[in-house]
Amino acid sequence: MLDTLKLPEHHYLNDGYGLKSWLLTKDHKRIAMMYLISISIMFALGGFFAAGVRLELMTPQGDLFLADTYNKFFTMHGVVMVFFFLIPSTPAVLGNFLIPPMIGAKDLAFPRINLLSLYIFWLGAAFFFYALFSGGVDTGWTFYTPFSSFSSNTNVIPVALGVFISGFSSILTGLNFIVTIHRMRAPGLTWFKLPLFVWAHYATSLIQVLGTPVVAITIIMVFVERAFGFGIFDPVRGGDPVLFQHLFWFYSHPAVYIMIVPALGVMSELISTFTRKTIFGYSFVAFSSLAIAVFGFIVWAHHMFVAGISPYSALVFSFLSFSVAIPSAVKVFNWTATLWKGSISFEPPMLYAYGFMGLFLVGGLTGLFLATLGTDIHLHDTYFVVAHFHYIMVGGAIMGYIGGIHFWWPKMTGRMYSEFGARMSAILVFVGFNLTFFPQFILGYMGMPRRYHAYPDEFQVLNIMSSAGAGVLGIGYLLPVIYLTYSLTRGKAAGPNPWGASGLEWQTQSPPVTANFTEPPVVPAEPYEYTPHVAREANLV
Amino acid sequence: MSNAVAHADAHGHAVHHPQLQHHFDTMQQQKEASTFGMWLFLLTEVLFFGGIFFAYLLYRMWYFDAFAEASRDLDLMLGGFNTVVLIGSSLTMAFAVRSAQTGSSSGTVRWLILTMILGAVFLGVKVVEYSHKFEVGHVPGPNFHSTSPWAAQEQIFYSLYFTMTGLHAVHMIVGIVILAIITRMAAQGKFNESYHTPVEMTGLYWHFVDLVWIYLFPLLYLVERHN
Amino acid sequence: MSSKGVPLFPEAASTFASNVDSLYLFIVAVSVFFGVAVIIAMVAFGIIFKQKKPGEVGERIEGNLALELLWSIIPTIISMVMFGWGAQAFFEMRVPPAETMTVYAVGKQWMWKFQHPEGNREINELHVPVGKAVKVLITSEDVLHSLYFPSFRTKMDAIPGRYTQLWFEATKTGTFHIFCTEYCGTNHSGMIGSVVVMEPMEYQTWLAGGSTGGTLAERGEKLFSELACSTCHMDNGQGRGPSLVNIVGATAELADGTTVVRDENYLRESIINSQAKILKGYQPLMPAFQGLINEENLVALIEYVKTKSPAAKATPPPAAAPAATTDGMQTPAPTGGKN
Amino acid sequence: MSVHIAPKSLYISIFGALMVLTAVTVGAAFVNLGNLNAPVALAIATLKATLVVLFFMHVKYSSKMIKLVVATSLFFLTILLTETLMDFATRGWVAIPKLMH
Repeated sequence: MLDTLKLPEHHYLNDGYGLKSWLLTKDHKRIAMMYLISISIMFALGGFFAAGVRLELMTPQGDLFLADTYNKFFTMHGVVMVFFFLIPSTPAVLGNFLIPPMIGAKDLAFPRINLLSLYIFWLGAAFFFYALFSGGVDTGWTFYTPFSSFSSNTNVIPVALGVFISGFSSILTGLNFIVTIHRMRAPGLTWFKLPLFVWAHYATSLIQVLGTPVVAITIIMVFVERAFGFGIFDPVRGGDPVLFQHLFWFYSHPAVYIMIVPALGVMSELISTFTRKTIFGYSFVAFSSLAIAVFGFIVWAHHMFVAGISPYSALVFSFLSFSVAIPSAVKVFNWTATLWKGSISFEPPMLYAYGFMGLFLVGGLTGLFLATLGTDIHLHDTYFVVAHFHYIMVGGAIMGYIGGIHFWWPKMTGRMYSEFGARMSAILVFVGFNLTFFPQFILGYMGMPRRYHAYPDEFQVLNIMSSAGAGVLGIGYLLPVIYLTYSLTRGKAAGPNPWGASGLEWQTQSPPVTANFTEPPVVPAEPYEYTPHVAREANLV
Repeated sequence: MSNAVAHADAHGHAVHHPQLQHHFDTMQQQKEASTFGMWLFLLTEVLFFGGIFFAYLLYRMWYFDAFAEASRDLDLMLGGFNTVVLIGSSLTMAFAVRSAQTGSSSGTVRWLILTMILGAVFLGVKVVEYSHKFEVGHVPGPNFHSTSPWAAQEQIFYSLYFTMTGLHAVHMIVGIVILAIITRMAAQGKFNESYHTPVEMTGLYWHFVDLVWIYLFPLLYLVERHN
Repeated sequence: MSSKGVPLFPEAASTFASNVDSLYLFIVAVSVFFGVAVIIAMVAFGIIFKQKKPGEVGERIEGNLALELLWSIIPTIISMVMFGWGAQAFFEMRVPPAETMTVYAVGKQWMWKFQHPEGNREINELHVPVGKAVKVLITSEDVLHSLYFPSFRTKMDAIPGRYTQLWFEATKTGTFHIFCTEYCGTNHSGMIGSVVVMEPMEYQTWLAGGSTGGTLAERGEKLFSELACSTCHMDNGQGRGPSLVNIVGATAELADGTTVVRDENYLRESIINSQAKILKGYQPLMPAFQGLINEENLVALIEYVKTKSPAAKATPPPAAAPAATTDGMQTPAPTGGKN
Repeated sequence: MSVHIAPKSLYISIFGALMVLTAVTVGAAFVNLGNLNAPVALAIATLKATLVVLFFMHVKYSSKMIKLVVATSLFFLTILLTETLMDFATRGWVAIPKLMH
């Protein structure tokens, strides 16, 4: 039956050819596709650095790279993955592509600013590449002073500027989303009919808009110290390096939620679609995104419990940190409850969703150890922390992002990919991920500090497990590149709604026309309405 | 007021208003989106300056004597003059927006040019102040020179002074460039009663820059002048 | 080496290790319970409610307020238990007992330098007696470092320009790791060492064998005259600077009318940056020693000044009351010397 | 959102008020207010800022949405300032004389 489907005659991909039609486009979908390519390159680059780190750590002596090289590897792994991959990932690609059709709009509120954000992102990346090819940087992605200001002799300035510039890209994306969600919704599409994906992106955008400027000014202050010899955090002149950490984490803790909250939004869509059932506790899931965004701003100093802050403020920050745990737990419980009495099928995106839930669960629960003061003192800056945030940022954010790519790929390209390949990839990623990062929890409690080039022999066994897992994980990430690229030309036509999903974006053809809809979408009475009719159409047509 | 609304609506519902972008339904929606977006941008600016303001307030509490000493070395006359100039430019900007609202292109252009001139005067005075600091060695770093017992902490003050006023000046320069573009558009008659959003948006930005200075002036120039 | 312990845990060699381990296991238990429960539910629902025939849809269940409240409130309560227990363990680690021996640690790219009051100096190795509370005052000569004793379950950042502090009481003899856990540049991972916990008798022998240049305070006393501190800071109070007798731990009034507790960080600042806090009734005459004295000599001076305040040693640790305590640093009560 | 055209006289009087407040803040700096110095300067600056925001920037006549944006920025700025200050105020590392009184 599917063979009879053909790609539509006119769609956004064939609406003009040539470089100019892409580089000067105002179409959010084309911009999203350009983001997709850009951040995929950055992901591969970050993965390359990670591979270097894992190779080095297979032996305890630190005999593969020089210490300086290793330090650059983990620094650039962090910088690329955090600022040039994870932060733009789901919002700039999936959010950009999907928010307008999901709310029945023709485009984002500011299409030119959307394109500008992409160019700014490229400019920031160009600074990074300049730094990379002229020797790299070794400060760690956190740029802690006074090391970054006065001690490191690597290219801190271009990297800092790259991060600063790409931050504006993030701000503009967030700003665009907020205005779009407020002002561009189709008539009748009230807030509580919005897909949870949109809610999650709304919360994310708030963080981008509110948090990013603070890291921008912080980077500026490091910049003037390093470039002009000013002294703002310089202890020699009475400055306080801990102040830098406060300002840095005011953004960088919420930044974790910039990465994970959109993935949470993706999950709600996947779980609803593949259970053919509305999300259990819609409003709780919606508000938990906002709660995470707001609470995310009041907990940052749990990154600083051993940094010499007042123990009394440590107490307050520890207490507040648990406040983020609650909305996260609420989400997981609601998703699990959604499965109850569903009509569950395990298409590839749902496999990713299951994997996500397992990994996010571990990531979230291990956060408790770090919010708790008594255990954090021991675990701080050990591999336990490394494992924890990789469970959230890789197991959570990237799993969600790739799951979302698999879910909306038919919408974005009009074609289906190899389901077998996708299943293999989902399983490899899940297994490889756990093999890589679970041993690191144990390493961390054993006391292995992070950012170590060489380490005592007793940590070797667990490190080898971790490196082996990283190999599996790498293959898991490589597979989609192959079958997704293959599907671009050879994949079967997907039809408008291959999964039987409920969102407005599935009411239009795949891939959509430039204006998204050929006729105005029908806004349902309730969010996530599944009727046997829609489902049948999806599976049989 | 109601008159203006009716007017805007009349144009807004016209199918092909020349300034209506394809993805908006009405001029009203387009304008609301722009205003909202601009305010969100200003919100990011508040937090941007907020970070460095905190650094300033903290060090001022810690090293009050050094800050008071260094602050007395700033030229109150020039700072005060600049404050008057900048608030004045906000007034002319407000008049420019008002002219645009009433559909007076020539008035808009006139007020915008005046705003730019005042902005340039401000920057000129800033150049004078900066160059003086270079002469007397009040630029933090290896060449910093001060005989005060608090020389080290004075460097923090001057670091913040240069960073804050420097960022403010960058905002001014950007503002003047935008003003120039808007002035050109106004001169070409692109704005009228129903469409003058760019002028309003520029106005919001310019007032914000003024607003930052309203804090910078007392914090930097007026730490303690009574002895 | 401590590697011979249970593979999942580092050796537990301090008084708070068992509390931290119990807390850790408590959170592990809670996590396993919730994690396994959710995973079982996910898998079970996935099997039970697997789609039977194409086109089937799930039952529309919008939610359940009671359930939502239940699974919001229960995690809140459990997390508050974690918070409370964690806070208790934390304050135990941050507030040293009244009687401690003090060791000074200076981090430097890329080594740890330790100094004992008796004058012994070590690099990347620290000898301490078992069963005795040891307070480590930490600073750095260059960038941030962090002093980490995994077997004692405690760590604290070394911050240039100020002192931070940790304490521990070793419970078994042996050699355990010292790590630097704050990234500090090229040889960050080479900035490791070992803490050697000895029987008190052995420790005394070790102390006697290694001391060369007199005690720390004696070195400080020498510096005190070499740097001409003694010309102004006369014990009888007749000098141009204030007398330094019985000042440590006491409150003093400054020229601007505010008061300050004169602890190690105060002494440090008053030497390095002498103009920062001028005592009431004195002129800002003292030169700043920023860049003229290194961290090791600085602690010697401070140790010497502290010997002039014998009463301060017996000051009690701050109660849990939030006084102006420094990183849990022992800030003696303003009255000083009680109990 | 309605277009509100304020009379020129309003703008001029706001400008006048801003000038007066500038003079007041300069004057206040020459008076020894002790520890009230900074709060007074900040209070006057905030008053001036409020005038600019309400009238020059038309927030008084703007939609609730815009007012909400302004409030949001202030709310998160407050979080940034107070929570960071919480650490420094309770550290007692360097006493904070201007805060203690």
